[in-house]
Amino acid sequence: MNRIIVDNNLRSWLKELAEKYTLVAPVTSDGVTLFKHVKGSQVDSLDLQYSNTAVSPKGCFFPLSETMFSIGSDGVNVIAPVSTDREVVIFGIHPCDAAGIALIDRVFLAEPTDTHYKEKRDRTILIGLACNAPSPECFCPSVGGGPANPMYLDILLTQTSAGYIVQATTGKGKELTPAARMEEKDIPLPPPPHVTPVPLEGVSEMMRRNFDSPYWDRVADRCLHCNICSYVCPCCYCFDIRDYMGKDKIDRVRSWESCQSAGFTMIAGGHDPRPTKGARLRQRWYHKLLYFPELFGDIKCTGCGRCVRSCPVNIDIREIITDVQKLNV
Amino acid sequence: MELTYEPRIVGFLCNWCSYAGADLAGTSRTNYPANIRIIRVPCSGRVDPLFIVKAFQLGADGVLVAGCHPGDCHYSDGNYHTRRRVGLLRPFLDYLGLDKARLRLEWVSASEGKRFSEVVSSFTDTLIKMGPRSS
Amino acid sequence: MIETIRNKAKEWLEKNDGGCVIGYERASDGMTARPVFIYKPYMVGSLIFDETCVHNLSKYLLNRRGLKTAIVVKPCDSRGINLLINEHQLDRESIYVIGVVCPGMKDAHFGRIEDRPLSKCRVCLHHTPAVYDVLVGEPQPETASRDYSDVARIEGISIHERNAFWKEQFERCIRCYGCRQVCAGCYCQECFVDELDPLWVGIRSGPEDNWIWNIGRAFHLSARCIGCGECERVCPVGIPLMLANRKLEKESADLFDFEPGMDAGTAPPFATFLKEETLEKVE
Amino acid sequence: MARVGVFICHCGTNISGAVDVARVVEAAQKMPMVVIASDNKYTCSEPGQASIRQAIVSNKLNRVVIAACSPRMHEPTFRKAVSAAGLNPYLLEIANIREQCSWVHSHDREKATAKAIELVKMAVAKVIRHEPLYPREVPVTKRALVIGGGITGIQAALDIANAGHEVVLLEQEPSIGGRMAQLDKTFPTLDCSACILTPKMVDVANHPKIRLLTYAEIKEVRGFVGNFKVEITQKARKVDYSKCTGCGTCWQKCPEKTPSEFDLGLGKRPSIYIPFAQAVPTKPVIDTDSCRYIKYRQWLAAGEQGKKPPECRICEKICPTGSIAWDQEPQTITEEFGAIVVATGFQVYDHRHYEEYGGGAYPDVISGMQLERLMNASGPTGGEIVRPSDGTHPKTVAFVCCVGSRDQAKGRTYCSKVCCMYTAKHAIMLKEHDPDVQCYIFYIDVRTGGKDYEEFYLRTLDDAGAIYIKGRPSKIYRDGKKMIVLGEDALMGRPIELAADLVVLATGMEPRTGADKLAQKLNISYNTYHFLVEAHPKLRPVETQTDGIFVAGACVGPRDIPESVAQGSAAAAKVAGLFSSDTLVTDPITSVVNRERCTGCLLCVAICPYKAIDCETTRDTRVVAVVNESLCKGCGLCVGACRPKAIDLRGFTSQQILEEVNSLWS
Repeated sequence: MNRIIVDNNLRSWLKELAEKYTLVAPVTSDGVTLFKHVKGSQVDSLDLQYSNTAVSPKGCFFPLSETMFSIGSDGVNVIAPVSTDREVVIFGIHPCDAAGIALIDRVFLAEPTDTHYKEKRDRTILIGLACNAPSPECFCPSVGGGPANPMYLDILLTQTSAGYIVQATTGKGKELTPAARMEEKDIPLPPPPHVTPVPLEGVSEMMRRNFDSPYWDRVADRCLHCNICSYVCPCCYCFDIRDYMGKDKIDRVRSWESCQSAGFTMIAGGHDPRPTKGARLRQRWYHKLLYFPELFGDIKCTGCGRCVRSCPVNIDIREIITDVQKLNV
Repeated sequence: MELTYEPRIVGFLCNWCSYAGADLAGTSRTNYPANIRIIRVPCSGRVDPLFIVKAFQLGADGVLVAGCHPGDCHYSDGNYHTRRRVGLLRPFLDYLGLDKARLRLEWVSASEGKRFSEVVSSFTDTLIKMGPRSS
Repeated sequence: MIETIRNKAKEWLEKNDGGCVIGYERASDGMTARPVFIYKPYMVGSLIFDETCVHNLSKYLLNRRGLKTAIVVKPCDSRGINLLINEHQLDRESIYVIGVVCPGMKDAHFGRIEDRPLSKCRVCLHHTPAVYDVLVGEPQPETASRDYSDVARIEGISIHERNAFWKEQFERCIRCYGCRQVCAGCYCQECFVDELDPLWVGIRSGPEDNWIWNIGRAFHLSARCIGCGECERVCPVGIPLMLANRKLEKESADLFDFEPGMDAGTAPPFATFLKEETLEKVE
Repeated sequence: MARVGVFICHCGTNISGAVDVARVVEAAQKMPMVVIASDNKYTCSEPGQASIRQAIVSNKLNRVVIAACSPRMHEPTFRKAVSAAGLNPYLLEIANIREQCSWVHSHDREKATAKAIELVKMAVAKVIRHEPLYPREVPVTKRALVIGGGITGIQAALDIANAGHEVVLLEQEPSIGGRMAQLDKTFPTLDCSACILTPKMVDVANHPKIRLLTYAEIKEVRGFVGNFKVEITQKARKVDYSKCTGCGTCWQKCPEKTPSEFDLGLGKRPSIYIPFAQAVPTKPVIDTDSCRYIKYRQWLAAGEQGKKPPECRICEKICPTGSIAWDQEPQTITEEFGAIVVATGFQVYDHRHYEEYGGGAYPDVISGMQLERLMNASGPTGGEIVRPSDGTHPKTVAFVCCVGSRDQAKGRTYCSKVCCMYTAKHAIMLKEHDPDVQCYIFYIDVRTGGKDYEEFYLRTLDDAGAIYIKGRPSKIYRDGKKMIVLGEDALMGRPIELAADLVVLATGMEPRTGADKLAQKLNISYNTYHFLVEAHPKLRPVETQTDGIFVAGACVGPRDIPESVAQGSAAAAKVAGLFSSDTLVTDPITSVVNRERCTGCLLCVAICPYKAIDCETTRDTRVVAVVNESLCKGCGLCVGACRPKAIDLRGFTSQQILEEVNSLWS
């Protein structure tokens, strides 16, 4: 037996949530789907059949830009940023993106905790939507996930012909489930859609052995060193910090940065330990496929396919993984 | 429209003609609205178009770029280049939704103190009539 | 056509040891194209050319300054070469240009090819490369009439609507600088947006910061944008950047009678002036 | 860390009458990095300056803001004051709260005060970013180049040389003397032109400080004031001047005759020639266009195509010193100078442009300058005034004024200034030569601005009986032996038809052909007519926008002889002034290139009005721009154009200007 919520009820529930919470959901405009703050009145027009958003929802916890604190121009007064007084509900997040958040959690929630991240994380509830239309470039099962994987979510909704099956996995999730709007039905979870696997066995070891391979320079030939892959990625979390003079105060601002941009590793005195295109490109793959696994055990990738889709010059992580495994040491 | 609305104008004035013209407006005690803040530059050609964009970004209601009359540039060619840069920036900003009336390019010579005050008065007037910038 | 490109590339590589051919190969989706760098004559077999070769490869020449390089270019891309020679970034002698007469590209994205022309191709005027050492295909007549209906549509709405329109577009910007990185005209050692002191923009993202970044980017390309449309193609959040660039293109054609990249010698509008010209002044 | 002192001036009541100075002081004290803010009754007074000096020392100030009158007024004064306290004088910024605040907002104390506070804030924001600047000293090469060997250049060269400096006098023709050498008499005194000019030419030739370079042209000019490097092309004379004594045998024996430029085609000269008898140097050149042997050699070189020219070589055979040098080629001479005087003068407007007057078509329609040659005793007719067509003596002579002057239809709107006077002179001279001559003068206005000029003009009417007819003739045509001048007497309002024996067109002045090209090499301006442009038409009449380059005489605009001579002397005085010190101090407010940021697009090189930017290659083989600080005038045009922000202007850096803007919203 599964608990089912039909579309009408789902939407009225969401409207109710929008009253109490800041509701974030995928919204398509100008042909681009992005997670955006939605009002109750927008709920009816939400498209729940979307494939992955252009940019992952990591910005809900780790914003593109955030003021960490401000100092009054007298140099004494420290002003903490005003955070939202409402809890946030992210609705419609796919399991791969939830997995991305879980990966960032390992870094930002480990001691010493990143308080800015933690605050937002603690006040957010994730209502997932099982992915029923994975793109050809998706490979979530190969990295330990799956299109209908309820892990890392508070609630997962899986679409069936009779409505959405509701699975609440956490206490927060169970508390939030709208009992009155659901009914128990003997409808089984549908089998997850097929996703083409990417063989990952031994990839970390092959990476370890091929640091000096000319392969990286050849891939970097076509790399433009834009930051698109890192910015759309659900689990890239690099940032930079700068101070901004504001009206009667100075803001310390943190913004996304990418290991791909020239000067990312520039240090005082002008030395850059990763001066070449190849070295910068290599860094991203080593972080994902070797350094992160060494530290945390898992590959830093959720198989969401965004970088594959967005890369202007078709640098394809699946191809990299396959190629690396074929490299001669 | 708020009656108390006081537009803020940033003026980039070339040292040899327009800044001297503004000084002459003072010497001849020609009153004009106190809405302009003048930045002295050696030549209107020193004005990087990004200065103008930056002023608007910060919240300027109007930007005035003033230089010598064509042919009279202290550095012979500077204002011709300014004319091209501002001439292209104006329609572009307008296209992006920043009314071109908010960016003025004027030629004010060192002897045109009265004209300088008229330029500032009419610019201020225009901006008051337009009201605050829509954000 | 593909065979000609491969043959020319092979011939050239055989004569130019240590050189590199920049062209297109099949992408990992099996249907679209991606840039390829070929260093050995036997590798030319992977070269392709079809309606999915949307990329402007001329940007890559900046990574190969002074090195012998052959490059496959469409007409719009070829203007990038002229632009870069005009701005003293490249020397013509070290580049072998395989110019391809362009049939117009399809709106191709990873994994899908839409059955419609790429937006830049709908308004394209030049179908034969502006510079080439070897021309692949028969020269095609130019399209005589300029089509700026896209720009005119924005010009036609009210100033408040324009403001709202662009505000919405720029607010989406995630400041990944994909548009900059792909642009053949963007080659500053350090972009103004990255400069710390003075802080023109900085790393902060937000409506005002995104506004000045996007204006600064576009204006730095005024009378320089060659219309290859790459910025718009790569933008991960779909900002219609060419709509901004094309306004500047239109204005600089009207005001200065100048079309960037058509040759390598003409002084660009900001390098020169006419004493008698009158550009629209305050009314 | 900047320690800023802000000093606010009351200027009596000039400022405090409209601005609440106390509030400005109070606000300034709270501004970032401001250590002290105070006010003064009169900051520019000695006690005012003393208090600033004292405050600098006692508060260890390293930046100073003075809020007072316009920096155009007292910036030099306050820089000195700051400097006297041991600070670099460029660590000062002035907030203009008088001319641009109190004097223009006197009706609203509140707004004036608020504005004054912001102006101070902007100045503080800017001054924090000031860097110490140091004027540079460059050595001066005390050697002058005078371009043009007419009367103006001769005068300039003599005056500079007499002041004790070396001069190179450059002339493109084979002899110095210029247009004045072609004149017969000069108005209003009727001195013989040659009699007053040739002694000066000889002085030039004999002056130990003057080196004469005739038959030479400017090839390239580089460098800057005090340090010009000039490449000069010495054209091939085909005569070795180190051997030639100027005996004259060659030009007397040369069998080839070709129209004389000096006599404006009215006479002939040999192929090896001096332009006129009193030429300096009195050594000939071979005209390679007409010389028979040169043609023969060309014929040989071209593979003996066509008719064989005579081999000639007579000059070579008879030259007693063996000076003929057929293989002589043009040579490039490089010289260094500290100053350049441009005195390239004028040429006579080509009357062939007036087809309606038959200019060039009818032999008896001649220019004023041609008449000078006909009158001149050493001219083609030995001073006998005859009709070029048949050699008869003209009795009725018509003059047409303003030919190539004041004529919009011919694109010549300016007045050539001398034609009215030389026409009057011609009328007097004709009458003196032949009392039977009757002169008719068609004029628009008679302009006689000059000492004794009007009196001279009156002699034309009273003594010479010339008849002045107001109006520009519409057409001149030939009828038998007569030239018919059709016109209208504008005063009488009736048509006129005059049958004349000779028509003299009073042609105006225009700059020498190539004046524009020369100006481009020198990087000085010229107007639409190619007259050179002076730095200021009234106050800096012989200077140009390029330091160290001076202009004089008719290359700047129509001038008569006294004016040209005065300008030659004026330019010489400027040169002598420049040479009075061993070094030049240059303004430190110049552009400077950040080589790391520079992309080498060289847009700055293209737009610099002073050619002050060049490029060079860095050690990592990048091409970058480099500023010649001695040429840079600090306009900042390059900075406004630089996309990578790789070039900046000292004293007006982008940081500073942005801080000024930022301060308004922070």
